[in-house]
Amino acid sequence: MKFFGFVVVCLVGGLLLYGTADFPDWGDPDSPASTHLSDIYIEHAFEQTQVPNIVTAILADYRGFDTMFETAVIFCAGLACFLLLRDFKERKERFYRHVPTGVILHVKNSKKALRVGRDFEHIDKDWIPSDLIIKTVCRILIPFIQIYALYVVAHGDFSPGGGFQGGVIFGSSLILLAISYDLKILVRRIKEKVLGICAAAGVLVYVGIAAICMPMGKSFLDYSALEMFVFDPHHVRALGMLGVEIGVGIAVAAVMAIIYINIVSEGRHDEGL
Amino acid sequence: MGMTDIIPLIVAKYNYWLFVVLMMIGLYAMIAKNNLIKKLVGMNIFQTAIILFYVSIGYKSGATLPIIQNVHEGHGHAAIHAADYINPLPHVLMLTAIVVSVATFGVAMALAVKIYQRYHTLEEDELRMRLSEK
Amino acid sequence: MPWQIDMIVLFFVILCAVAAITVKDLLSTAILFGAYSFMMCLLWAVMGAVDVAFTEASVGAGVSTVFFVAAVFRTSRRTKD
Amino acid sequence: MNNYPALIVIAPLLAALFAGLAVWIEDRLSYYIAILGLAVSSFSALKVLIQVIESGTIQYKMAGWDAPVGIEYRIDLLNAMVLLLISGIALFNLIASYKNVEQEISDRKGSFYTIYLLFVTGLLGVTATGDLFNLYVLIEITSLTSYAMVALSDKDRGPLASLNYIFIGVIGASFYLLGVGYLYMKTGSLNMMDVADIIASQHDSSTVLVGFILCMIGVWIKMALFPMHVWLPNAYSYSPVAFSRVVAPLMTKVMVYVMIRLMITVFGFEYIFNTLHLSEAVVWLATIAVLAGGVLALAQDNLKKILAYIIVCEIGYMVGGAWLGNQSGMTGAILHLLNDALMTFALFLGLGNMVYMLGKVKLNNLQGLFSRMPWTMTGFVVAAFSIVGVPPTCGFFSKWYLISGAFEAGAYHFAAALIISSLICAILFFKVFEICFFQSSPDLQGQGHGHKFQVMAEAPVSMLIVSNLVSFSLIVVGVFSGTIVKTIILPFLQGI
Repeated sequence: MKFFGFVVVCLVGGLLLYGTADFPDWGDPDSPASTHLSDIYIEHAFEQTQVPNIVTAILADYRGFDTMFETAVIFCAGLACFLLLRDFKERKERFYRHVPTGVILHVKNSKKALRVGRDFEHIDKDWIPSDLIIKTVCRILIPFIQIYALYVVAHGDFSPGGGFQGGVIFGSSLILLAISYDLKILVRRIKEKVLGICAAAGVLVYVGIAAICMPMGKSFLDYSALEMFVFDPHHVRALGMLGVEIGVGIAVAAVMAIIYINIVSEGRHDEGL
Repeated sequence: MGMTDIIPLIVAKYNYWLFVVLMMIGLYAMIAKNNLIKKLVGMNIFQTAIILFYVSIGYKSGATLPIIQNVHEGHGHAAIHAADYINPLPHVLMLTAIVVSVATFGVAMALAVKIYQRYHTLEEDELRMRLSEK
Repeated sequence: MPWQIDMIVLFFVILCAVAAITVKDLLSTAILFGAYSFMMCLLWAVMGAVDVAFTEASVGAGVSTVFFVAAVFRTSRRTKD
Repeated sequence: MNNYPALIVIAPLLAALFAGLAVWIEDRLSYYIAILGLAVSSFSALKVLIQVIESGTIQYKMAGWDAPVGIEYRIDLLNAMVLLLISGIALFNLIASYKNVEQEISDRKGSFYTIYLLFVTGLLGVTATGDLFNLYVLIEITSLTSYAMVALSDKDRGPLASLNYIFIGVIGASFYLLGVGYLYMKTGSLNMMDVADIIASQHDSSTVLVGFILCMIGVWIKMALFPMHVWLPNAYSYSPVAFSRVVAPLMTKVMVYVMIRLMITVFGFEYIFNTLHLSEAVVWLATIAVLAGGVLALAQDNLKKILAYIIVCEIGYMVGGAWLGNQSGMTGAILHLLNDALMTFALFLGLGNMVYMLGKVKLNNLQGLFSRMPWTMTGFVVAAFSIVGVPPTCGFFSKWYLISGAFEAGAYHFAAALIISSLICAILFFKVFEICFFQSSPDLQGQGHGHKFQVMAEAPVSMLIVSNLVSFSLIVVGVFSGTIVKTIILPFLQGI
């Protein structure tokens, strides 16, 4: 296999290098890629969409159709992970910790479950006492991370960022909660059902905003059809983009959490990092 | 050809050559590595190398970030020159490509976990042995 | 933009890539992979692709690495190559 | 405003999302949502096809932006036909699949239908789009959904087959993306028509050449052309039957469509056949693919795998036909694209019925099938005849065009391969029929009823109706082949 790999790599690499012979220089301002469509976008994006970040303008408007499917890809990944790993059977073995004394009990028969309350808590198999410093720091950090995520979504029109990045950051704040405390706390706070609905609903916000334009007499995704719904018709495209970015953010945050929870608990949603 | 001629040539093209090298590292890992997770890492290197390639296409010397400056000051739209801003289109395409690659990566990781649940190994030769035993 | 910076970062990117696929422990691979993604993100930031760099920083160096560690946690660190 | 072109793709996408929401409310709802979505999509596709035949190519601007700046849907005769084919097959398969899904994945029905709809959305989008990058994103949707499906069914080997499929699929899609990047480097555009206009003046550029080769290799990997076919048999035989019935006829055909689209619209015959001199090599590759697919099919003992290798063989037909470089060859390839999708669908419908009733479809499980499942077998026999190329089934006519194209081009080896592979298919299917017809089922034989009467154990009516309807359509399409060629394919080829 190593030899075969080497031969394939040499062949493909040779082909690719042969192709680079005719490339324009790196950073050449007069290369076809930097002059043909790029100029149209740079010169007209702000005037047509009122969004200073040209990348966002192209992402959510000129090529918003791509981005819609990109969100669908993310939804699909979340669904695939759920479908592949989710296992509704409960583990047979359980571990409990007697809180006042710290004694750990190993219950092998799932029918003899202990009642979890003030005396006993349900713990993971590889349980280690959680660190006070990590817990406290994360508890302080998580709200700020989430606010930052919202800022990234909302400010995507003016600065780098947007729905996808914001969604990932929000999702990682949820993951941080699971890592610093316990997976059970995350699963208890945000039910699987909520995550599942958010993932589909986020994409639906995008497709919905895009589809409403059709009965309004414009083509799919043409935000200018939404003028009557917004308070500021001059910025209708920017507002439409904000709407779809929020949808993307919701979907991405939910999917990131779904993937993480399913991988780390092997689909059982009970214990994990 | 003296040194003065070679350096501009290298400067003009090295980015593309190194992207090919990086991509081939990924491809080699995908084909030749035995461990499935290593192969996945190779896959990701392969994909990011393509993203690097696209981002390199978009680079324009002497230009700045593709975010229009001073929008709140100037009321007219006259002041925007295409030569001042980097080509934004490859960036948009690559945002999509990154999303696609992370989606694939997540699904692949889920599969790796599932394979391990079943066979308790991620080495390809051992997997092949387990499969032929049945 | 000085191409020297680009070249140095690119060198580190390739170094991290080679290290990530040769090291014989999957948890180390995960960390090197995170480093690789972050170097890549720097490279793109140098080339002015701030949006892409931002995404890579949050996805490649962030969430992907977390998925990776989670998967290694549920499988094994052992690898033959 | 004529919104039908967008509706073809959007209706299944919306349905997928609603089905994904319905999972959390009531699982059964998702099936009806799926039916509704695909019905709307098929209806729109029919409308669009009629419009295109009447008034020519339709352009639909997404978000209202003009072509090279925004993404456009550009629907001409070829993709209008393929769109109707995809949405129709997806709809009929869904009708036939209700019971299969109940049987195989009853606990995750809702998620299954969601994934199914997303997959169909991807296929439809790939076919409708006029933008090179949009094509990539949609290919990824179809791939991601099929990875999930392959891993789902067969608990034992599924995940490993799926992971290998991911590796190959990612390489294929990445090569395509890289090819698009090389083209973008030289053109600065992503719209197919626009790219075609610009590269018309850059035929001697090595970058365009490498871009072309990369795109082709990517598409070939995705369509499982012979040396790159390894993923296909495993992937198709491990996925749930309701899914393999749609992925087997459509996935590879859509990739063939992409290849033809790239050849005709983006690069142009002038570039491919006059500037490059690759066509002979590719026709040889196709010849080898045809023969190898046939031989490998002979070596299998599982009906699912046999059918999978027949697909590998059929792909060789279409690739070879498209690369012959003459009108008959291209006509044959396009007609075969339509016919082969229908034939494979009919075969897999029969297979689905068998899987539903028997569970396993190794060849020795099939004994006595003619008396047990006569209706299923009727449909299956017609489909098999069509694969072999018996007139008046449609398989005959497309093979006729392909062979005459091969003679025109002087590619006698390709013509010979076509005929040999038809013979191989004939042998193969008669082997299957022999088992199904003459050997009676062992577990029933020993029961000592005195007479050789066997209990009929037929699949549910909904499945039978669909499978026989599709098999009947093979004959109808065969009879009307001339009309299809005259109203759709020839005007399309002349309009280039």
